[in-house]
Amino acid sequence: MSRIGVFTCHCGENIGATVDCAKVAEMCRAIPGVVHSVDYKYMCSDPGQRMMQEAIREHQLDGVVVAACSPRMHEPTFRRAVSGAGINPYMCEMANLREHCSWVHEKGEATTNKAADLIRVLVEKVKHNEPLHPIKVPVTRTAMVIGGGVGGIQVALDIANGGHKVVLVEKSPSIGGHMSQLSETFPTLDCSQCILTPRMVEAAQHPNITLMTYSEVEKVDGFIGNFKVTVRKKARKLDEKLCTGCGLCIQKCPNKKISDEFNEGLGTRTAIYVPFPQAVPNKPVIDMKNCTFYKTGKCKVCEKMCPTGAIRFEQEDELVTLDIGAIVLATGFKLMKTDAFPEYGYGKHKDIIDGMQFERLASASGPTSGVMKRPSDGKEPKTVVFIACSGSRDRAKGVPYCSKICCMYTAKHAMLYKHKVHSGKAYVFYMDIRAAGKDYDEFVRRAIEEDEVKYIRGRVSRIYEEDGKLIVMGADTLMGGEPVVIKADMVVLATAVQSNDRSEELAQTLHVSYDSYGFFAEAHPKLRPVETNTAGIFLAGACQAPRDIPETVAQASGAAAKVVGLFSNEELTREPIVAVVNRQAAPVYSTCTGCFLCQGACPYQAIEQEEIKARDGQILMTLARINPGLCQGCGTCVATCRTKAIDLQGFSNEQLYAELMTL
Amino acid sequence: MEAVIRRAKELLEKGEVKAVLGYAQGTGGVRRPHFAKRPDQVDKLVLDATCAQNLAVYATKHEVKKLGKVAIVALPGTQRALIQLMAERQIRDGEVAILAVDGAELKELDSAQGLEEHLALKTQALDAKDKAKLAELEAMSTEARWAYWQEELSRCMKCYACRNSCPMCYCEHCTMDCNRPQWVPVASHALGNLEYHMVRTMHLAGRCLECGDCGRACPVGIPVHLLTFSAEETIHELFGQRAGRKAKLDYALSTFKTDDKESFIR
Amino acid sequence: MAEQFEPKITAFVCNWCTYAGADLTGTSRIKYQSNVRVLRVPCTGRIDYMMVLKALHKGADGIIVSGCHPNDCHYTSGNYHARRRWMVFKKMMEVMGVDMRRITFSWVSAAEGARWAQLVNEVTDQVRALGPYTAFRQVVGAGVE
Amino acid sequence: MRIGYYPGCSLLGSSREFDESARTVLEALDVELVEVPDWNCCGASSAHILNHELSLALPARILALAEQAGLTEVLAPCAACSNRLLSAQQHLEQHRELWAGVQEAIGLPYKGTVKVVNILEVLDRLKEHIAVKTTAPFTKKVASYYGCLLVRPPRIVNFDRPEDPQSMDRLLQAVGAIPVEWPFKTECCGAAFSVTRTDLVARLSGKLVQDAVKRGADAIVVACPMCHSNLDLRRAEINEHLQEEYTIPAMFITQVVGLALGLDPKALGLHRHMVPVEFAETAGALS
Repeated sequence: MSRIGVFTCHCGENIGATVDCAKVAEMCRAIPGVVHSVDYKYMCSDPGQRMMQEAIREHQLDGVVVAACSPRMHEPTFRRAVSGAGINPYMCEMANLREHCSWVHEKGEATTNKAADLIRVLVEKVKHNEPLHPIKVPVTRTAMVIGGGVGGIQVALDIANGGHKVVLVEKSPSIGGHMSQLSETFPTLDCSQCILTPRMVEAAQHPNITLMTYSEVEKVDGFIGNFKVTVRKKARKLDEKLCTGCGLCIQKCPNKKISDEFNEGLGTRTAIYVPFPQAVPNKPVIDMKNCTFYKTGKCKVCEKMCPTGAIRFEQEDELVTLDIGAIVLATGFKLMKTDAFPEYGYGKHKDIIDGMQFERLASASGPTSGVMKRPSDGKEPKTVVFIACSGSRDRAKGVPYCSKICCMYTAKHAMLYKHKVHSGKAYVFYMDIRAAGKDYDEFVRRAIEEDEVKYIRGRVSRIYEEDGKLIVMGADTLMGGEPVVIKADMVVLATAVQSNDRSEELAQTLHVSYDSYGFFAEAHPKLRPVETNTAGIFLAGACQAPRDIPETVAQASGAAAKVVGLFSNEELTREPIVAVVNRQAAPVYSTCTGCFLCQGACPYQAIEQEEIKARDGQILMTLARINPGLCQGCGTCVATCRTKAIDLQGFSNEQLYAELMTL
Repeated sequence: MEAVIRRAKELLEKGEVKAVLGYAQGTGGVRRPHFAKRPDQVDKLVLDATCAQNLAVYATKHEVKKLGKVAIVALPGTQRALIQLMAERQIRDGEVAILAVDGAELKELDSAQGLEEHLALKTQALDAKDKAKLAELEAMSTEARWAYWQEELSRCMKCYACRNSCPMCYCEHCTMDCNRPQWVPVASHALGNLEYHMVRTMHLAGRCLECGDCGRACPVGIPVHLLTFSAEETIHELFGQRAGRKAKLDYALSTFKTDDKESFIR
Repeated sequence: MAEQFEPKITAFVCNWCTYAGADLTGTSRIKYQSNVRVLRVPCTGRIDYMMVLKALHKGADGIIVSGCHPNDCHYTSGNYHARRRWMVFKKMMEVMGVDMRRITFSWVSAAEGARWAQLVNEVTDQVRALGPYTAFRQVVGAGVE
Repeated sequence: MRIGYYPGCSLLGSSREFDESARTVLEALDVELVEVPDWNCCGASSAHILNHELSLALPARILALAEQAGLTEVLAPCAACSNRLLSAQQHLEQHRELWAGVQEAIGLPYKGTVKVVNILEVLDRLKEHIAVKTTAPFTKKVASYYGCLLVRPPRIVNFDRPEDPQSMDRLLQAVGAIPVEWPFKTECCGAAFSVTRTDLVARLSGKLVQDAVKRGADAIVVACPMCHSNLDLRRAEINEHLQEEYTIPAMFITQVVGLALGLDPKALGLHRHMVPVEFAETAGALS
């Protein structure tokens, strides 16, 4: 028989003025199983809690109902208090006499009766409570960062400096990401590579960071603190240990006309190459698709040239499985291509380029060494038109969202152009100027006022080629929609920021949710912006939504702080409010039928298969098992299970049934 | 028919299956299930329009599983039951040989994928009489419907024939037998009967194969199949899903669409 | 004695939205009728239809089932699963002839304190007008004998 | 192939040569055209501005008649007609509640089962057939001009790329022509202002003619009677506006295909043009 204590709180006047607390305490004494029932002015006060603890000891209570305010307010307080008196904290329940009774009803008998009813229900619940213990999950204190751009590098450095191991996985041959391609950065116009390269080197040399470049995540199993991640190390066709990065192979490679990804197709590279001179690691890869040896079976010039004999034509991809405690996604973005715009000629005009291509044209390390030359004929463009919102905020043909970075980089581009071609004319077509950020609007004003960039508020309806010029037909909506025709030498489209290629596939591999544009979804848009819905997986940068560098870096540090916080203990402690599939003695084993209809109902992929084996190893049955590391305790599976094989601790079938039967 | 017998004999003779489950002549013109374990027992098999029982109900039984691989003469309802049982992991691919009979056509299948492709070509429609009865119920007032079912269910004695005849009621530990807590009263009184049939309906919603065996099994003639039919039709109407069609689990109640209609929610 | 009939209303609410919303009703001191008894569960996804049946069994004249609005579920999709289940459950109950005017499904967020009060009042008034659910009580009575 | 045929008013009047050439070419390609019996005006240009119900009822009657005649597809060569038929059909598809009213207005049952196709779609289907039957490749440089109604609004017509369509270019290539790269494929010709504001037409169509010539085209090829009117009938105004004698002919796609198939220029209505269609091969026949 249970020995339950009921403690009714007056909450000063808050409950006491409306509910006859003394009478409630009296009524509760009549409930079977209640051996002690008192009322008190302030239950949550120190004397109140002490009184409760004394009563627990004195009356040898095994369950407690505190009738006071909302459990959302003081449940942790009272659970701590009862635990101080030696009973399991989960043997304490709260009846909400304040928010759900005294504050919302008039004083009177009905209200007092309702208060007693509310307590009665919870007394019955407590009778069926079970002592629960926090779930401990061991944590592997190694993080994996996916994506080696500025966001990924920042996350990796922050975690590594926090004293934990980090594996930084990057799909391309070098870390650095988009930022390494940029010429200069807004709003300071400092050189992008100058500020990034030291970080890249720091990441490479950090004793806690392992770089895995030219690698991709293939498979993720497990759960928070205990992921098993399989990474595919693509074959560089090179023994990295032997390679000194001397670059002889690159100089001598006969195949020099390959479109260069790093220069956005504006330059060429060789078949064995490093993406850019400051690449980290500075070790080349062989591009099998374009290598003469793989096409014809002959060549091997690089092998002959290599002074250390590092070339390995027969090298295969390698699969590496790692134990990882937390994962940070920092996979970045891509730009919409210029061929997505029918009105701008579906990408057929060479001199219509996108923002990233302009960065390469403007960059001192770019294909033109930073000299303004248009792609078609290498001539200096005298008139350049910049079109913001190309594809962004365009419900009909593009994406509905704002790409966020274009207003700023378009101002920067126009400015850089004016700095390089003093006599040139720069026009910007825009919808709105969104320059919210420290020193951002000032920067745009500088472009307009000091560098005399002509801003035209309106859209461009068509661009066509005539006599070597690009005829840009637009409208100036601040001049009453007056048509504007500009004969330009080059047009730069600030194309929409999109989620990276294969991001949906990656999201599915990691079981994180993503929006309809393939951006990864945060757990809560405001309060949990760097977490995903899958515990132990975090987000940084533009893989979540369009972001600029400062925001990416800030979010990266935020994600790193989350990881370091997670790694601060060897074990992870979780509320034991989780679902459990029953297990029974053989030959029944469980009332679970193994139908797995519950699996689809779980928002967290927490339902796993467990094979019940006989002594000889023969599989007797496959049953559902809930991974307590992943389960968040919603109970959707419980309501789905026909045989009631699943139950939710803390809100079990017996508890709820008992509550219902009291009504 | 002859093809089925020939093949059944062959399967047994070659030892490819341990038994063939089909129909045989029962008493009073009724067809009963028949396990032919030896080639000479095959001759007893009958296959005609009066064969109705869903034989898939036996496929999940321990006694049958213990035999090893069996062949099942599968009419359309049985085929749907078998694929659903496979989707719900109660039967493995290759565990039964399916002699799929559709009218005069015989096709031999042994995998869920095969069944899915086979069933994709078939249409499925409720019996006209059942359809009419459902429409009639729909047209009634709430009170009249309540009265109708109360009257019908008053004859129920919870013999569980409807449950036991249903291939999808394979759970060894049925909710009805669950007593911690005892959600549904054990006794066959008005409340016990009502709740039993409500629970049965909910458990089969999205899983009912519309074979109608439950209704046929009822010894007191309660049209219990109408309840699960109606639930199944509702699911098809609302979500476009149907039980007994897909090799991979496609359970309407453990999936959702963000734009599921919710006009009924205040 | 023409005493006014006071209906018994049972509410099943999720912890994160409707329960919190009802807390806000209290914090805002918005008054509503005291007929309702609230049962707290973590999520609408946890609400087994058996619980609704048991509430009827115990003589509820009206039932409220409420949780987070679509997209707001603390557990991301428990409410979507619940919504589907309700659709099928509602139809089953209708086919059985249960008076579905007595069961109200609703979304009340943690910010909708006033809405909770309004919902409870509306349901209470509506059920009071319908009178006691004698049809179901008779069935229960028949069970007891 | 058997297909319904809805000529519409233009093909009986200002653009008889479109009708003639379409019938001739399709006959040569073994297509049986079944004219929609008792057809009426599609409502183009004005109905949809003046009266919404009328703009639905007129096309609905044509489609209903086609349904009655057992047709599943109707070819409407005029771009305005096909556009109106498609618009009304789609609007009715989205607004089932309007059906009763429309059916009452036209006195016929409407089922919405007929598919409306334009001339390019039909010819495109026959492309291989055309290539095989081509005896006199039309080896000219051509500017393919689609105008507005064939490709816009994309959500209704759902045909080709709205800004830079390709279907006519492909067809022209199939009969030996060389499409020039030009930006004005869907630029406005002045359309229905053909009658009321010839000054506007001169300016708008003038730009097209001028640019086509500049890019080396020998002919402008169209698939819409209004485009043709503006580019051909209004050439005098255009030339006056531009102060230049432009002699580049405007031809219907069906005429070009017809010539390539070696059909009689007269049967293709080539003699009806204001701007004479004069190339070496046809000069004799037309003079």
